[in-house]
Amino acid sequence: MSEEYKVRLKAFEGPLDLLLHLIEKNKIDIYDIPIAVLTEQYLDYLKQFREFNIEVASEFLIMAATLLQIKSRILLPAEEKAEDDEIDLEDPRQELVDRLIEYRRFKEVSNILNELEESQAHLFYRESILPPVQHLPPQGLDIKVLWEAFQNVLEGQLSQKVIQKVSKDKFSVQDKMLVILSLLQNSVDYMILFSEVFSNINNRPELIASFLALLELIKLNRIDIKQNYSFSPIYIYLRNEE
Amino acid sequence: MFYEKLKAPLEAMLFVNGNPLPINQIIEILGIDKENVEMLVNELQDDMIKANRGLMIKKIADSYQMCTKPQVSGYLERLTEITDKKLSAPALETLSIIAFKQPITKQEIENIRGVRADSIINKLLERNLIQEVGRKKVVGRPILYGTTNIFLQCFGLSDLSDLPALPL
Amino acid sequence: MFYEKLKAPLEAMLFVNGNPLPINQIIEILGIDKENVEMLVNELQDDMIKANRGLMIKKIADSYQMCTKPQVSGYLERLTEITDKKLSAPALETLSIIAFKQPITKQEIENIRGVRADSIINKLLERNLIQEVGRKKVVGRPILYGTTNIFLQCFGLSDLSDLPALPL
Repeated sequence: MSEEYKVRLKAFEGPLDLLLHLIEKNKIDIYDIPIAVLTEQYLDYLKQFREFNIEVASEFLIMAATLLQIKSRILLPAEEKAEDDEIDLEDPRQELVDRLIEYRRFKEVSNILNELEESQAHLFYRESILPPVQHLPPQGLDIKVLWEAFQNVLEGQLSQKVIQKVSKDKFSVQDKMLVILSLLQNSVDYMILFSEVFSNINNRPELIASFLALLELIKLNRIDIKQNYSFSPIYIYLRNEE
Repeated sequence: MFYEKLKAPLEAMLFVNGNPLPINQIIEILGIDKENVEMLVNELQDDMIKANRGLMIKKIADSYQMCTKPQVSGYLERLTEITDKKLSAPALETLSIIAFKQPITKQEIENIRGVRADSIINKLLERNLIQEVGRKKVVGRPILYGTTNIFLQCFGLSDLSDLPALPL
Repeated sequence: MFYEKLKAPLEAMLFVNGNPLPINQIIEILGIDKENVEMLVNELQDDMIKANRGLMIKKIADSYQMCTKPQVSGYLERLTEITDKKLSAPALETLSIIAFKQPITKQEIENIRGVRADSIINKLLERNLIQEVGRKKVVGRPILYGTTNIFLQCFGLSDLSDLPALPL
């Protein structure tokens, strides 16, 4: 039994909902609320919430305070009331009544929506089975825009040259060593210009591979480097294999 | 009528497009003006009624959608697994407030219902029944909420003016 | 015919059920035997043909499926066609490289732009702005790309010689 009761208590969505329930249950005229009776019943409900260990939301407590405040203001003697501001001449219940009526309107209309929703539950739809999306060529493009894009590319390319990534596999140092050796063997006097090693190379990874190949050959004592004076051409010699 | 032969493409378009099909898209694809699209839809609807068909066309906002007639729902319920997606009373209340008072802020909803609305608003957003429609020009610029076309569809309304009158 | 009124539920069932609907399920739900289901389907099919509708019923093994008539497919394709208003900056850059350097391989484009070009090339192919124009005679025989006539049309050019001259 208590479980069922708990469920019923919980069913109140908020203090206004609970108040409307009490008003209907007691057939109270919403425009002339006996505030003392209503407050008492409201507080009773909160007590029951606690007895069943239902967490009472702060909104319910704020409403309790509001009800008590209205009650005390009604109990004030008439002379004291008159001394107050003009606004206070208004019925202290007015604001609460306005809120209750506003809330009740939406509660009623939500019942109509509920019926509408139920009637729609008898209609069935189907999933879309649309053909795949097709992109048509864009329209009205300006050749200037294309031209500007290409300028961007060219500018980007200039600044990009410094940071171009080294691809390891494309140019191996091993291959470049063989290339340099064959260049030397096919040259007059087994001698070539340093710059000849790098001619026809226009990308960074290949340059690096060739340079490393040179260093490697020097280390292996296969070649020699000679420069007569500063800024003069650098020559590469093939060493005699002893 | 010159566009009589457009009835078949219109029907097929509504068939493959499960969601509401905007009238503007129909105008563009069929190449006839709005008035004629409306006449064409009406004729198709009439045909469907006369021929005792199981389908019908519904107008939702500025879109049309094909669906089954309510009379045959009993058979369809046996065909599909119906997932109960009914809205709770608090969700319906909140949705009513948003429908009639849109655009409205969370705070304004909470003032009317007297309770916090965060989780219900999230639930309604998740089900695409409401959406953010802007920010109120007051301190804190709170989000304003309004209803969606899916809201209209769920409640069988063709537009917001179809909402029942607010009591009192 | 006693089951005349079952045509509407049958149509609605075929409408809701996107996949082929097994005849056994129809028998069970409508409560009529196989022979009658077949007659009912045939009648519905006849109705659809006579009324010049956009839909038809297909028999697939022991199932029936509702689908659109082949004659209206052109209209349906237009439902999902998208005309882009403009191209993204990376797409424009890639297109400009192809326009000015054609014929060109993907690798060469990537070398110039320094980033992968696969998805952009696909996007441009899909929009018919570029096409494969051959294979480069190097190891791996990579595809060469060039611009299309639609490219010329989009930019209002009568032929490639209308392209502005390259700087330097």
